[in-house]
Amino acid sequence: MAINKIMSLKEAVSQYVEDGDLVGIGGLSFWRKPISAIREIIRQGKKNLGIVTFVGGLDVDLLAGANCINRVRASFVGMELFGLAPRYREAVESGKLKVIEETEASIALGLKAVYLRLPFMPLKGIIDTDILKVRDDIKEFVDPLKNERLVAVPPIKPDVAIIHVPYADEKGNGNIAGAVWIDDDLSKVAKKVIITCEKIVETEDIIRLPGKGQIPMQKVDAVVRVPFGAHPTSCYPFYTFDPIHIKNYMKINYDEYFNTFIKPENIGDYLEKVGGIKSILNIIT
Amino acid sequence: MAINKIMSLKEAVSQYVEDGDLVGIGGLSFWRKPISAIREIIRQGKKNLGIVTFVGGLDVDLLAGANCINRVRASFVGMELFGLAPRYREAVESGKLKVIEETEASIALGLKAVYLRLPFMPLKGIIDTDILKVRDDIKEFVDPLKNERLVAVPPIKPDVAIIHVPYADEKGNGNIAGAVWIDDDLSKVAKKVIITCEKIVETEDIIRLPGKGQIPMQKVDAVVRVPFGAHPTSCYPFYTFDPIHIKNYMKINYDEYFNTFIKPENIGDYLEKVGGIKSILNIIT
Amino acid sequence: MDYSIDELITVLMAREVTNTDVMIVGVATPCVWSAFTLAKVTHAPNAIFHYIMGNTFVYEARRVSLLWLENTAISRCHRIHNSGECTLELLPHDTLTTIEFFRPAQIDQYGNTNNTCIGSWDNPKVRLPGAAGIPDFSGFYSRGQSLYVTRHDRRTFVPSEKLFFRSGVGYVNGQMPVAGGAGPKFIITDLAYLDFDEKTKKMRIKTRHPGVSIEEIQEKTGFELIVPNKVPETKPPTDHELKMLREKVDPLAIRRLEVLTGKERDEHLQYVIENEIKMEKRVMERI
Amino acid sequence: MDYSIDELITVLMAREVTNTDVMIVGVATPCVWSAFTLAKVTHAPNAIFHYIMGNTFVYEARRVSLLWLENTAISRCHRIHNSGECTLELLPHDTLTTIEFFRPAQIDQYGNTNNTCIGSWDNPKVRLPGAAGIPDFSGFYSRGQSLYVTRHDRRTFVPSEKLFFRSGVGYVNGQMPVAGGAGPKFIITDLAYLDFDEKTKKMRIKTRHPGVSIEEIQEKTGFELIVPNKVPETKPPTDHELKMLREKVDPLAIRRLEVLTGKERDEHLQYVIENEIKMEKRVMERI
Repeated sequence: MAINKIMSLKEAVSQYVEDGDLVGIGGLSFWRKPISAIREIIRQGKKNLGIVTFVGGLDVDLLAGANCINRVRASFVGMELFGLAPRYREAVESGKLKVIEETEASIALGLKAVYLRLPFMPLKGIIDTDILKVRDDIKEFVDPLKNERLVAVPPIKPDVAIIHVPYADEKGNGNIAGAVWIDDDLSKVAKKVIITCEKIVETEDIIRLPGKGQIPMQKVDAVVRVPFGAHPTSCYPFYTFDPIHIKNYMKINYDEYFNTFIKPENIGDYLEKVGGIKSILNIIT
Repeated sequence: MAINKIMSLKEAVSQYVEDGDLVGIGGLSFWRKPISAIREIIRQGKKNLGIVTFVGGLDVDLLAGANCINRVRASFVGMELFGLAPRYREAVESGKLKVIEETEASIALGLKAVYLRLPFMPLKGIIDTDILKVRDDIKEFVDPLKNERLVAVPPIKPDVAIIHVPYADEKGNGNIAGAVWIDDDLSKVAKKVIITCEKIVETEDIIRLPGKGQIPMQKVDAVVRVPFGAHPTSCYPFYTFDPIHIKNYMKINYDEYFNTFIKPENIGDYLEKVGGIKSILNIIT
Repeated sequence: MDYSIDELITVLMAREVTNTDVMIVGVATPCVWSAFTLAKVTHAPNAIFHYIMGNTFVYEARRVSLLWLENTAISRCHRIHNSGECTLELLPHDTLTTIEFFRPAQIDQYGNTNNTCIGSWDNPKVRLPGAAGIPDFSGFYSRGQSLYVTRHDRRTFVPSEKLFFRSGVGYVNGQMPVAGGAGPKFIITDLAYLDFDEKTKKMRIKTRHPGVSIEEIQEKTGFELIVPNKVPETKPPTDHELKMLREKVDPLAIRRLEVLTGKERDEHLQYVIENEIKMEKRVMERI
Repeated sequence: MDYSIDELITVLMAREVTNTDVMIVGVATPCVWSAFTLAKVTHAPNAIFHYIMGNTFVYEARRVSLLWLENTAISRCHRIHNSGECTLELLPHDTLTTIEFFRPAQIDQYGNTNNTCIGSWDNPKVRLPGAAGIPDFSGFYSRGQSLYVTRHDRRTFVPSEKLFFRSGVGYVNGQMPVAGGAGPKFIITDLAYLDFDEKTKKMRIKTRHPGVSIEEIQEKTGFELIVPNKVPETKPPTDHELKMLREKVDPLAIRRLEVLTGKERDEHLQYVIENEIKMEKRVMERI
């Protein structure tokens, strides 16, 4: 009778991510990205996925390297001070990966449009940019009340959202201790939602956590516990991103990276490859 | 050097509320309404004010009775299970008070439009209602992307917002322990903001309170401490509305109410009139 | 067991709730709150409360209250939002919230409603509270609008031309709502359970309450109702439903404030207030 | 005292901050974070940090960090929002946040910028990270856009026709931004402080950094700059500014990652990482 959405990562990804889906990914560049779920998507060989994420980083780069994606909606994709995203660059520059140019507001408004079933949301910011030249689904128009110049951006509705959170309960309430970014909106508008989490707690605990359940249970289909599941990205308040691993990622050959770090299904095996407890000591807060 | 926005209610209202202003009022019907500030507005004899509030109740009724207002934007004005708002009804039915018909979404979107400097926000909900017949500033239009029927609602920009909160610091950060309703949006878009509060705390404490400072300091002009400043409406978590006072309010002659309960400037004198400590014992949680 | 009309209405509303619902508890509608709480403690234990008083999601059920509902709505919530999120995101969304009951002051045969004024809008005889969020959400619900009326009469059930102001949209001219929802689904009243004909979108009697005749329902309705060949009797409240409602969910019968009038109502309000300000009753019982 | 170029740029940015500012700290821009923190601990003690890493408002200043900035941004914040609120409400608003520094990959004489691609958009030589929020906010700021460039050269300062993609709007065709803001105000580079001519809206040299000639600035700019009759020398960092920056604000010189390249940069990154993963340094010092 009680609601229990806990399952394995393998189950969650095979059941809720389909080839061709538009996948909403939480987090920001290399902060609280659901990397263990991304590795599982790569292992399962998903194809032709689209990505929507506020700011892409290691998530998009890994998927680009594995040829799992053919389109990306993000306001920014990069590895911050570590450099440009190497596999993303390569995929875009070679024409394999289509960029749907977005800005922070066009993504945020695109998600907001879904709630009120609006065919568009109005925006001033991107008027006069070249984004309008490469997005034929965005149109400039004259507003009906004051005749001002405006741009209409379309709704964005992910098929599935994948969010990593520090805490979740078995019903699917997810608590984010730090920055939420657009993860609540992604979860609320996506058709299906997978959350991976560091810790499973009781609903009683969610009530007491600051921010409570920003990810609402009624939208969540799968809860998967993966400790250090965001590694090598961060998961506040437990650990920051792994700078040594990321530095290495920037240089290593992708096949070698795949064989060493993506192939291992078990999170413990993966963490051993990463450097084991000593690497973890480097990043815990 | 330190920021200190604390002042008296008299100062705050005389300095920041001008005749003719559109005044945003926080709270809901008779929950966390800034009634002590409303009494001060009445005592100072402000005229031709407009009100914007999500759901009006005792606030709007008191101001209607005192002839301080000539227009109201609210999705609903009433005294809940205690009945229709008597002075509001009288003022509207006699033609003294203009109702600008709103719904929850038209108010919420009207406030949201201000941030992105949009001349309108699109909405589907109110299509085919008679609201469009009595709002010539709302127009139906055809959306530029999908040719769907939509309605354009205009921005709402209050001149001043008045919000009662349980906790504030002297810098102007306001914490709301219970429901926020649209009080954060009102504060964020209004040109000036007055907060009245139960308790002044340090910024250190705001950091620790659930919800932290929903009302952001940089928008706040005046912080006024008025214990039981929302009476006879509620202020969670300290007290609920005063049902005996409200029942009495529904029957009493307005002049008598004015002389007994609005005239006293001092909050202690007012609370004595209300029934003193025994009335307070009735409502504290 | 015998039952009163507020009990019947409340039980019928409760039966509409499913185990996966998110139930929108508005303000000053104790019948609805009672119904949702009853559903939660009987057949829908996994349903979630969405309190407008609080803008919160709450999983556990508590006793219905007039004075202390903020405590119920806030102190144990597992999510808190603001009205912007509530109104522009959660309520019109099809999964985040799912069932809400609206009570119209007037309703026509197509389920269009008025909560704005009696008499003309610019010179009203009675100014009513206003549309609230009804037009914002009612057209969106994919399972349809749920309506209730505590006094079924010709002042409330009016032909379209006597609807003073269309503040809530039903099947305008027999059409589906523009917002994409399923339109008005049913109306629970003190006389009957009414629904809408699939083709004409006009109001129809589905079941009549025990002891009420089809003639009485029609007579108290200001337009012609569709009457199917078979109009069964409404299944009355069970003993278990009544017992839970009376003993656990709403022992002070606060819901009755939605059906009583005049002096009787005033006295009951006084009774509720007096009982609820008693010191020892301020912690809302978990049920 | 002697100073390096990262120190000069950081100090000049810090001087733009006023005591009532809300300073937007982006991600991976340690020069900006250092500048804001320096302002806060020198002339602008009441300024508020708005961290994008956290979507928070923070009142107190902490040491700049590469690895532990989430702690700084979140653990002591007095307000937390989400990116929807941040992007659609706080950032474009004129009072809620007030100063942000953008770093373009390309910029033309009208302050239009490109962070999207080098080469044609559909067949890029280099795919850059993208527009981020620059077009969403830059046109709104009533005090104007603040820009900085750590390497002033002809690859970055290009004539309009060589701007590969206009991802950020300056004075398009010499016009004010449609969104109502004041447009690009100044650009701080390693060579000069540049602003824009009030009439033509074209870029102008305001001050040249100590030891830099007008000729050098013009030579390293891919379009003709307006050169006023008098171009004073930039006021160099004071000893107090340098001391605070080096000892309190950014002792590991993380800001330098924005100016270094190649092997030097790689080594400095390694130095920062090694220092920051040391156990005893993980609590960010309050300054």
